Amino acid sequence: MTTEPTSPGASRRGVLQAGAAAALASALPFTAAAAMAKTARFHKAVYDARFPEGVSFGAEMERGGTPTHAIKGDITPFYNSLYRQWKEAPTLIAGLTSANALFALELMANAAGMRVAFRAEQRLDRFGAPQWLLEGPPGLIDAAALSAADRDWGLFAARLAAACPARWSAPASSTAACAVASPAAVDERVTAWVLAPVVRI
Amino acid sequence: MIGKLGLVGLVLAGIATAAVAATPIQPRARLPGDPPAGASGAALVQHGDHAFQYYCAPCHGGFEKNLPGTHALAVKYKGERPALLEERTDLTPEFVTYIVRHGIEGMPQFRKVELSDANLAAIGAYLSKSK
Amino acid sequence: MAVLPPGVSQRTLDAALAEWRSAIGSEWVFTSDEDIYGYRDSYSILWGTDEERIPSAALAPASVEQVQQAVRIANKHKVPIYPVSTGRNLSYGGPSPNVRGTVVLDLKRMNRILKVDDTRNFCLVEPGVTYFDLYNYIQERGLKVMIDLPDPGWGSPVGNSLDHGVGYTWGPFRDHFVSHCAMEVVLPNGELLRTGMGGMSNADTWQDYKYGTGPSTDGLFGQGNFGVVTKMGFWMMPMPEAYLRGMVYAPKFADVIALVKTVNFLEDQGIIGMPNYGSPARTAALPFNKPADPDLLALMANGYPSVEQVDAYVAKKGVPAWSVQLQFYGPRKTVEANWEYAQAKMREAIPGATFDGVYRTDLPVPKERLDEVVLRHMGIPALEIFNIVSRNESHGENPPDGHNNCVAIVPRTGESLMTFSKAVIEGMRAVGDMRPWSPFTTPATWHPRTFLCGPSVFTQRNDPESNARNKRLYESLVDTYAKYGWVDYRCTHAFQDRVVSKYDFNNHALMRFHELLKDAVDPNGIISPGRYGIYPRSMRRTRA
Amino acid sequence: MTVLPPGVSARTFAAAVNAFKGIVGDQWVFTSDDDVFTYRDPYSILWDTDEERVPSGAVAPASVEQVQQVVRAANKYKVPLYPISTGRNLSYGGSAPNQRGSMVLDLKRMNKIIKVDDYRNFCLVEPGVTYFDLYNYVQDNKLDVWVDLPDPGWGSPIGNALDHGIGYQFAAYRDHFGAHCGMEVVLPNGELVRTGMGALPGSDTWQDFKYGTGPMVDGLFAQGNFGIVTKMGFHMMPAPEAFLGGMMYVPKHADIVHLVKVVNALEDQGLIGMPVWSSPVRNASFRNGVPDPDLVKLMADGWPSVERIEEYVAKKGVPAYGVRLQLYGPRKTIEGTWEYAQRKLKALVPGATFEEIAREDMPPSQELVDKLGHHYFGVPSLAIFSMVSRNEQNAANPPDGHNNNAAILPRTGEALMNFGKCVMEAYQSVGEKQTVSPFTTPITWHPRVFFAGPGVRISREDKEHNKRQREIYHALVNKFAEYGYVDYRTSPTYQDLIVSKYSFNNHSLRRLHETIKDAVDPNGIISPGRYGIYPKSQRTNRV
Repeated sequence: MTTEPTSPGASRRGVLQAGAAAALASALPFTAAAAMAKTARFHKAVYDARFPEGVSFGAEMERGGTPTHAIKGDITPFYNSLYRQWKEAPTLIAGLTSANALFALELMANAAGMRVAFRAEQRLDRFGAPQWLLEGPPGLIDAAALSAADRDWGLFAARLAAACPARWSAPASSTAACAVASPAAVDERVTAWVLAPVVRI
Repeated sequence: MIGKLGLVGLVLAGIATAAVAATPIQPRARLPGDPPAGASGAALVQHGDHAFQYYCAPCHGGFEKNLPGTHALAVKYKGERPALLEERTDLTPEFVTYIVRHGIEGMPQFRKVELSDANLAAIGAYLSKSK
Repeated sequence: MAVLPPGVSQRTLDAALAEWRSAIGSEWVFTSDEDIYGYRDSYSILWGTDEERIPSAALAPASVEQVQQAVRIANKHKVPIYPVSTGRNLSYGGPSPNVRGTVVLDLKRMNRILKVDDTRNFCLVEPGVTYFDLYNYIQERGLKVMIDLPDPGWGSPVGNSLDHGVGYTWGPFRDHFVSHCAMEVVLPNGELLRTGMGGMSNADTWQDYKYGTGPSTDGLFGQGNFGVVTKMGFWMMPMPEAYLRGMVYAPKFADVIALVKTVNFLEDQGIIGMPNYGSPARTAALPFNKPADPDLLALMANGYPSVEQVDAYVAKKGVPAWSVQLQFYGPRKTVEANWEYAQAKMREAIPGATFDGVYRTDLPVPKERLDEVVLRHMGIPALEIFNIVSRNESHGENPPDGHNNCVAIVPRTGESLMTFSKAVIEGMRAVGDMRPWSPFTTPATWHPRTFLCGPSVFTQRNDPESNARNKRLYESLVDTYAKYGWVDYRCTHAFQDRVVSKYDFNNHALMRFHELLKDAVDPNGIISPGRYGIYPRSMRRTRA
Repeated sequence: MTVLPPGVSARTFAAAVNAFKGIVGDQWVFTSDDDVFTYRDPYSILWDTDEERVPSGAVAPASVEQVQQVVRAANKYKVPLYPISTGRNLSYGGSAPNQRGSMVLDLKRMNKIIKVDDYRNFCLVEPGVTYFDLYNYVQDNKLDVWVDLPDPGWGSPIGNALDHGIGYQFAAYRDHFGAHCGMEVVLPNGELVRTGMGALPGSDTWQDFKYGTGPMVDGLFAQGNFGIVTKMGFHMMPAPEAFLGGMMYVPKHADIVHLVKVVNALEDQGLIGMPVWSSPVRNASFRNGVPDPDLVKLMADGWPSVERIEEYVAKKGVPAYGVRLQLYGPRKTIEGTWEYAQRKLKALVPGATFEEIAREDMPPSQELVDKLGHHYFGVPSLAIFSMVSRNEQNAANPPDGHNNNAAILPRTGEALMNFGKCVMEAYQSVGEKQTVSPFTTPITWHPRVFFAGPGVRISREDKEHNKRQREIYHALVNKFAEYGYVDYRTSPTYQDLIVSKYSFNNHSLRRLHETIKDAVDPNGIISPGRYGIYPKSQRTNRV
């Protein structure tokens, strides 16, 4: 199959090693995303206002001129706001929500011709420390992994999202992990993501 | 604007809601077994009474108004004979058997599996006993 | 990972694919790894194993005629196909087929809402229509009907009903197969069938009368593999004037007998919508995301506790043993009177019953009050349930990707609730699962005349060992249930053979009858082989 | 009159009879003329003709095992069996088979009430149990449930449900097949099947959950010929606290559209039992069946316009339509609902009028059931026969029976306003000069549709009369079909014709039934011809 490692254990180790590397590199600035933010044309962005990361993610999106939609857990109102649009055509959207909210939205988006182009999901590492698990196009993930983990993750995730290509053409080929400074609600697996229209090649 | 029917309805409503002494529903008779083998005389008549109440009274009884068998016979005989079979003095077991097994007008015939020969004989005995 | 249908060569599959491409367009025939990935069951407990039910390809026809052609091609090449409506049947297989290699027939593109009538209160829809679609259609037109829908609402009324799926409002509507009225079906030979009044082309009663004249075959197509349903009608509830809900609490463990009897009485007279059972004592015993109450561990330490022991525990916790939320739909005065009557009945039946949590609103729920209600109880589609899907355990490092429900059909009595936990504990301990469990079982009442009880097991895509362990647990639960006369009403592919094997009256006479019908109606076995244990002759193995 | 099954020699038949006697005992196999007579359909429109569906005999097993053995013997000798429960399905064939010469399999002796549960509100019965028996059982055991029953109540819950029969209370109960839960069936090969949870040994939910896990085959056994049902469960309603009967009248013909809409909304919310429709203006238009001269005039020049009908209604000075709402439930609830119903109708029809005609705590009094009808209260009765047996109206010439002809109509006022036209055209097509009124009132046994249509009367003596009535019946069925209407149930005489109307995609539904028939009953021994389904060897002369 494609994106899913056939040997989960081995791949997981790889991911953890990347995470360690990322933590070491946390002092490096991440400027590329900020530069590219203006080029992104999100139709809308959604954030979960229960998470501090969500609030700063939303604020950053608004600064970039993207209309935002705040939710509290339930993704339904956001989906409802896209229902008509998705009957016509897929859209480029971004969000910072729980993983479960994304799971639900992703399946709806798949049916409407979109795929997850970028995903940063909060999890615990095997020592119980929170980390971000990144997945996306190589350029973006490499840049992110080399950048700081020890900062405002909502803001950082918004910039990463903005740097994500606006069209999806292939499954995520790069993964990495970064340590998280201040875990929010790990139970809900806070996740930043981009859903992009599919371009068939 | 309320029709004639409506006015009748109103009057009846008055009665119903005034809760005049309400009569409980008449209980239905219970399924009888066959009469004991060799039953005759009073015992057979008594069993026939039970069998009649179960098999026949729902149409030919007098426990409610307008039961169809009783009503049909009232219309048919116009008072020449009693409408209630249980008040008749001219019935023979043979006649009862014939009607039950052949049916008449809206009344269907009855099968041995549902009304046994033995119960039918008992009903015949009950209806033909001297009143 | 090349997967083939059983007994089908790559060459035959390719020949069939070529014909399908010309029949429905090559862009609607999916074979790439990336596309097939979308047809994998994200909740599969077999994820990544050789047993995972991965399709070899998927087809997405746009019309009934294309479905007929696709079916005829499948017959010609003897390549099995597995129809899905929206493929959202998560925990029950999702978009994946029963048998690995089966080609998925994805009906998502057939998504027309053909009619919603609020004089006769029904709808007629195609399989690709979602509850969201139906809801939006009704809102746009201001129609005065309420949908009964499952949670989440992204699924298809057709697909949900055909898996004996359920909703949350009033009894006659929340059993979605019962509330259906007639269907259009492409038979395994490609013939088009309309059931009930649909058999009469000019009848305007297709969605009003189920039976037509003669026998009714609809039942074969729910949880069956006798055809591809392409249209289906459903009865709907006229929008009631008002809604009222209230909570009832019963203090003692054994009060559940009288509680259930009273709720049954209200339900079967059509007085209430779906009752929601709860147990404050269980919440105290197994608090969310916290360790189990030590008193509970002590209570359960020496075998299943007696009623007296449980009541002593409940008394110590100082909370009611049971609760039930009653919901009323109807005219304003009617719902008030019904709630008053329900309380009177409860007081009569349960000394010490208490009541609170009364909430009233007119219907449809005004926009500004939507936060105050549970959307699914109001027929409003939501994805909200994904908020809580995996929050009922502390997941730590490796949170689950999904779950498989193991929900058994249990008699609608208090007695069965008082003993159900015993079976679960037996099932768990049999496979060495020592997690704490409470004696307080609260049922789902989706199907109005029966209780559905049982835990879910979690699935984890990157942890085959956890999946294998949970699979053993699930199987152990199914086996234990069967000893008590209980069995799952619905389950994912991985467990269907085992579950249906429990229906073994007269040497599996019912299954043998299904097989007789299967051989007659689908001699090549091309529709959904293996669905709910029904295989074509060529694949019929020794029965479990 | 000795009749043999088609294609069966006297010798084979005699061998089969012997085999049956060996299974059930000599006294429970009936082949004498006298005994066979009792199995004839007393309401047969084919009475005493060569086409009458006279059986060759009857066999009455006492147990499931005997049924299985009889079926196996029937397979051996290829003697077709026609199972009946109590054989009281009058107007729909009674105890006679679909096909002349079939042997009746009389299940009347299997009459156990296996369970009535008023905690979970269901019953489980055998085919020979009658509604009287079930009612008595409930009374004797002081159970807190009502029986939903048809009128008359002498029939079998099983037989009634298997013919898509009906009752009179809440929708969820009065569709008797809809209210069934679980069955036991002897298949045509003699195998015993239990459906739903009955297939799970040790299960106590056979009468609670219909489906089991996997497909549901129950639908095949109603109005079908795929097996012999030997046990069946039914959901029952807990006894309600009180009853309220309320009449609602609308003044004009076209008001029926609104009245139907309001009643549908009440019905589909489960607020009422079966609504009872009436038309005061129609009642005022006939005296002893003879139409009023004004009505004859109205109908003289073809179907009248709505305006002309309204003029006629206004002249008669009575409401065009009425409906009786029957509310069951807690005292205050039914009051609230009655008030709501009036409010809803007033909003659409300002001239509507209302009367409460009864309000009583349950169980009902004798006075109440006498006034409104036993069947609305789950009390079995045969009183309905006073309408079809000899009475004041037919005193001179009482009928020997009747054949109902009830078509399925959409549940709209528009359908009712047009239905008379359909009947009138049917009568005209066979030169029948009856005056039809434009005021059709439906029966709503099956809760989501209307049934309407005139029946025909039967005579045992007058074959010409029967022939003529049959022509009329056929004309009605054919005309119904042009309008998209068809009978929900009918006597074997008309089943082929009626089933032929379900012709979508070259009768694909019937072809599916036939595919199943051939698989399940290859020898065609169960009820050949029932609702148009014949074994392969007999599919020659389809309508």
